[in-house]
Amino acid sequence: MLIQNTFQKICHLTDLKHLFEDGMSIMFGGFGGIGTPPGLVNLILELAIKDLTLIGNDTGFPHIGIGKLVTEKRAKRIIASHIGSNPNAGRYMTTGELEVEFSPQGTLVERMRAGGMGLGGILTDIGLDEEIVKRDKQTISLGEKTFLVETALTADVSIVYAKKADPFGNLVYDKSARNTNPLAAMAGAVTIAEVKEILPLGALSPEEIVTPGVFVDYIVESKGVDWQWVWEQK
Amino acid sequence: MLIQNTFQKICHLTDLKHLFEDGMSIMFGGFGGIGTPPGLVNLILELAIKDLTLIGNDTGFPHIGIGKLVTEKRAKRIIASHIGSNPNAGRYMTTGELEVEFSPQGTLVERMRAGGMGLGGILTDIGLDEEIVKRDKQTISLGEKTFLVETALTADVSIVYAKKADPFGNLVYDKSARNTNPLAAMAGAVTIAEVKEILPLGALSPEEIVTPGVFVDYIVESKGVDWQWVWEQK
Amino acid sequence: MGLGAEIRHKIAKRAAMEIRDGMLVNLGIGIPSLVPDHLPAGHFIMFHAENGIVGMGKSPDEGEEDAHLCNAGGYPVTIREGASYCDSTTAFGMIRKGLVDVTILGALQVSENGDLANWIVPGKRVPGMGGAMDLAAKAKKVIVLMNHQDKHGISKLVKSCTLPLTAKRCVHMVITEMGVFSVMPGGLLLTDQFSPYTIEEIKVSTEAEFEISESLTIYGE
Amino acid sequence: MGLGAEIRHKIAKRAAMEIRDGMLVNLGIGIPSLVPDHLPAGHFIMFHAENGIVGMGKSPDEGEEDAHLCNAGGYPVTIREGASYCDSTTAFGMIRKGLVDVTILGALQVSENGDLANWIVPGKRVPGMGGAMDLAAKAKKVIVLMNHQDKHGISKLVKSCTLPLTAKRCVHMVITEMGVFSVMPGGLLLTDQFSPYTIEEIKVSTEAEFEISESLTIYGE
Repeated sequence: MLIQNTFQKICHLTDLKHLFEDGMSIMFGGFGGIGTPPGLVNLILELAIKDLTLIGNDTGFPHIGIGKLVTEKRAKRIIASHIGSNPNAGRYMTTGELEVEFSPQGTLVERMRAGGMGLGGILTDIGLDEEIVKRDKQTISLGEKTFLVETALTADVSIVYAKKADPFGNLVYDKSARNTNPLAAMAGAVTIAEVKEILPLGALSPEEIVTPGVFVDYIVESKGVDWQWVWEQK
Repeated sequence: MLIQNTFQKICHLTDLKHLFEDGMSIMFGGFGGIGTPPGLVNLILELAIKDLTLIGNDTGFPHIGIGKLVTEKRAKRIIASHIGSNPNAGRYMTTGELEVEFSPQGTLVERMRAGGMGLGGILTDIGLDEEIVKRDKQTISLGEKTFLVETALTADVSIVYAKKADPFGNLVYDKSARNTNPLAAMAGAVTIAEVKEILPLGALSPEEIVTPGVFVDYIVESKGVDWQWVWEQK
Repeated sequence: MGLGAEIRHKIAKRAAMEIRDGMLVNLGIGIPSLVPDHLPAGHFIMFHAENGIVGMGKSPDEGEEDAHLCNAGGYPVTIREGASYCDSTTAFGMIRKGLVDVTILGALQVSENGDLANWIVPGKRVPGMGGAMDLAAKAKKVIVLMNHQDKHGISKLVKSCTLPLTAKRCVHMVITEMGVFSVMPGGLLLTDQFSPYTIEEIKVSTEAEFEISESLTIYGE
Repeated sequence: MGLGAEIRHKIAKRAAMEIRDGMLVNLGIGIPSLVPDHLPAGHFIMFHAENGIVGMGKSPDEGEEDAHLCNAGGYPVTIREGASYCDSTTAFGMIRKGLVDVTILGALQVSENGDLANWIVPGKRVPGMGGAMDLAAKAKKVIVLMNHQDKHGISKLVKSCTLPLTAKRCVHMVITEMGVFSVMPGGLLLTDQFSPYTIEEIKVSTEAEFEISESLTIYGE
């Protein structure tokens, strides 16, 4: 099927190298590795960049998803809700090699969305009594209630995985691999989508599109995962 | 087609009367009347309730959408971004019969969403310099930037319009009639969906559902609009 | 707006020159809605509507209107290939994040430093700001199309706005029946002059100070 | 958790009695994941996953797993009729708005007044709270399934939690291998006693104070 590259967004992994550098922030879609773009994670590994700030739901597993970058010590800082499935993250945190900012999961995803929506942040009462969440955050009173001020998260580059894209970058996800991808897709200054299939303009129903192409800058076709899932490992 | 009322959500308009009373707040979906549920607006008109607080994008046209309730002086207060298409709203505001709180449109819809998401509010810099927006709102500084604290909006009842529903209340909208409906659907303490078509459980693709049925309490079948659109009026 | 069809289209045509393929563009009502008539056939410009559409196409033929496919003004539209629907939060997320490349809208007043007043005449007309504040504050380029003067002959290009502002220092370009003004760091710059108006006539009709571009373009009738 | 399969299922079965048709239910990992085995066939309970599923069904048959259809623990699931996918903000919106009727989860400690500690052992294990704080604080009913004591024989039902809290005063019911405790305004109430444990044994094994229900249900082996 001939795909017209009308918006000049469709490219190869090798065309993307200039977007990455030491010390940058990268937001990633995915949940326990599911829905994290495998080809883009491998590209970052190959580029040998370091001191990254990684922002996303969790640190995957040691050799699954964003966990690969964590295991290889590419991150100096992580903002996530959970690192339990990747023991390397906990180990590097203990040795001081990795700084971890924990955000309750519902708060984290709203912070990612707020970044994508051009908001300054959101107000929530989750974690108001818990020191590890509250830390030095501002609080605000509205009537009888008190809320934590949770700031928006953005990143230099967002990497996401989707099932289908068209040349404008409209994205459709795959079942629960949607998870945090639509949020990461909006919150990057630059957003790269790795997709299973690229279809011609007009092939996606305008009703089924989850992420409008407006938010997507680059589209690459995926070769699929090169890891075994935990439940496949016998 | 036989539809099982598995979740006891499918009902007739007459079953809903007990949900409405004087002085309550009602959030409505729709944009210029498009996507506002016509049967539910008529039900409220027939119930002769008054002193309502109406929350939604705009006041429709005098005889279109929520405009019917405004024209009939059922509202004592409106929170909206625009009342220009319904001269009655402006007239009653001038005479003091109607209190109007203006919110910039992007802020208004985020406030509606925040209510549906259980958040306290959002931070935005839109309207920070404009007195009619800023009023007595709190501001907050994050680093170099200042933001307005915009509070979440909720309502006693939300009324929305959708194209398709299943018995769980999963909703799919129709083109640009989606507009503010998914937000209103989430923000009501009770949410009523008026829908063009009710389909059996399993008939909607789990990928295409925009509003999960979790947010919907009652489903009624629509008889369609009983007004002429402005562009149809010759 | 009191301008003839020909002049309205002249203004719209000039505005169309500011748009390129791949851009996300939001058009207000009035003259801005004429801009698509002046774009090249086969363009790939994506038009955005605040109610939740990216990729609006031309107006539908009579009898082909769909009440559930309308622009933010409530009038029927169509969509083009690559279009999508979203709820209004996402439509405004695009705006607030600065992804709208160009917004073209009307105005009551524009000041020398680009302040915009386009939504309220206190005591007279208080329709509400709708999406105007979001668009004016956040679009990458804000182009105002308006009559040079109001119906009383008073300049709408002013030293300082007397009406409540929509947003401060947001306007990049103003196009009237007399010409095109760019808002520069130092003030207004006349870049295009529309015949039959002379520089002298434009000066007399304009309260705001403006410089004249060294590469001024002069359009014939 | 150090409990045999039979006891784990006994606890899960008792928890299943708290769920009714039409409820939205979120299950944690461990014993909670056994709860669906004890629900009536043909039920209409909708299971929720934080990653973005409403309406999870049974585990897939071996070989039928789909890596893109997994629960929040990363393990393959299926969906039932009426299911839908959403992004994680919507999944957590359901939680924060209080639409999750029942959440069933594990714990490290529960206090007399319903404080929950289930996510961190300072200096030892700091996995992050994931969605536990949201769920514990906002679900309409929080049911904890846990061993009565830790591996050192120390009661996990405590007067006051010594570990960092997940959320304050959030737990409604605790089910252990010894019985069922409801968190009442005045403190804990033992409502169900599981044989072979005697009231005396339960008292000795429990740091927290508790009352005994006048309508105590006693389950045989």
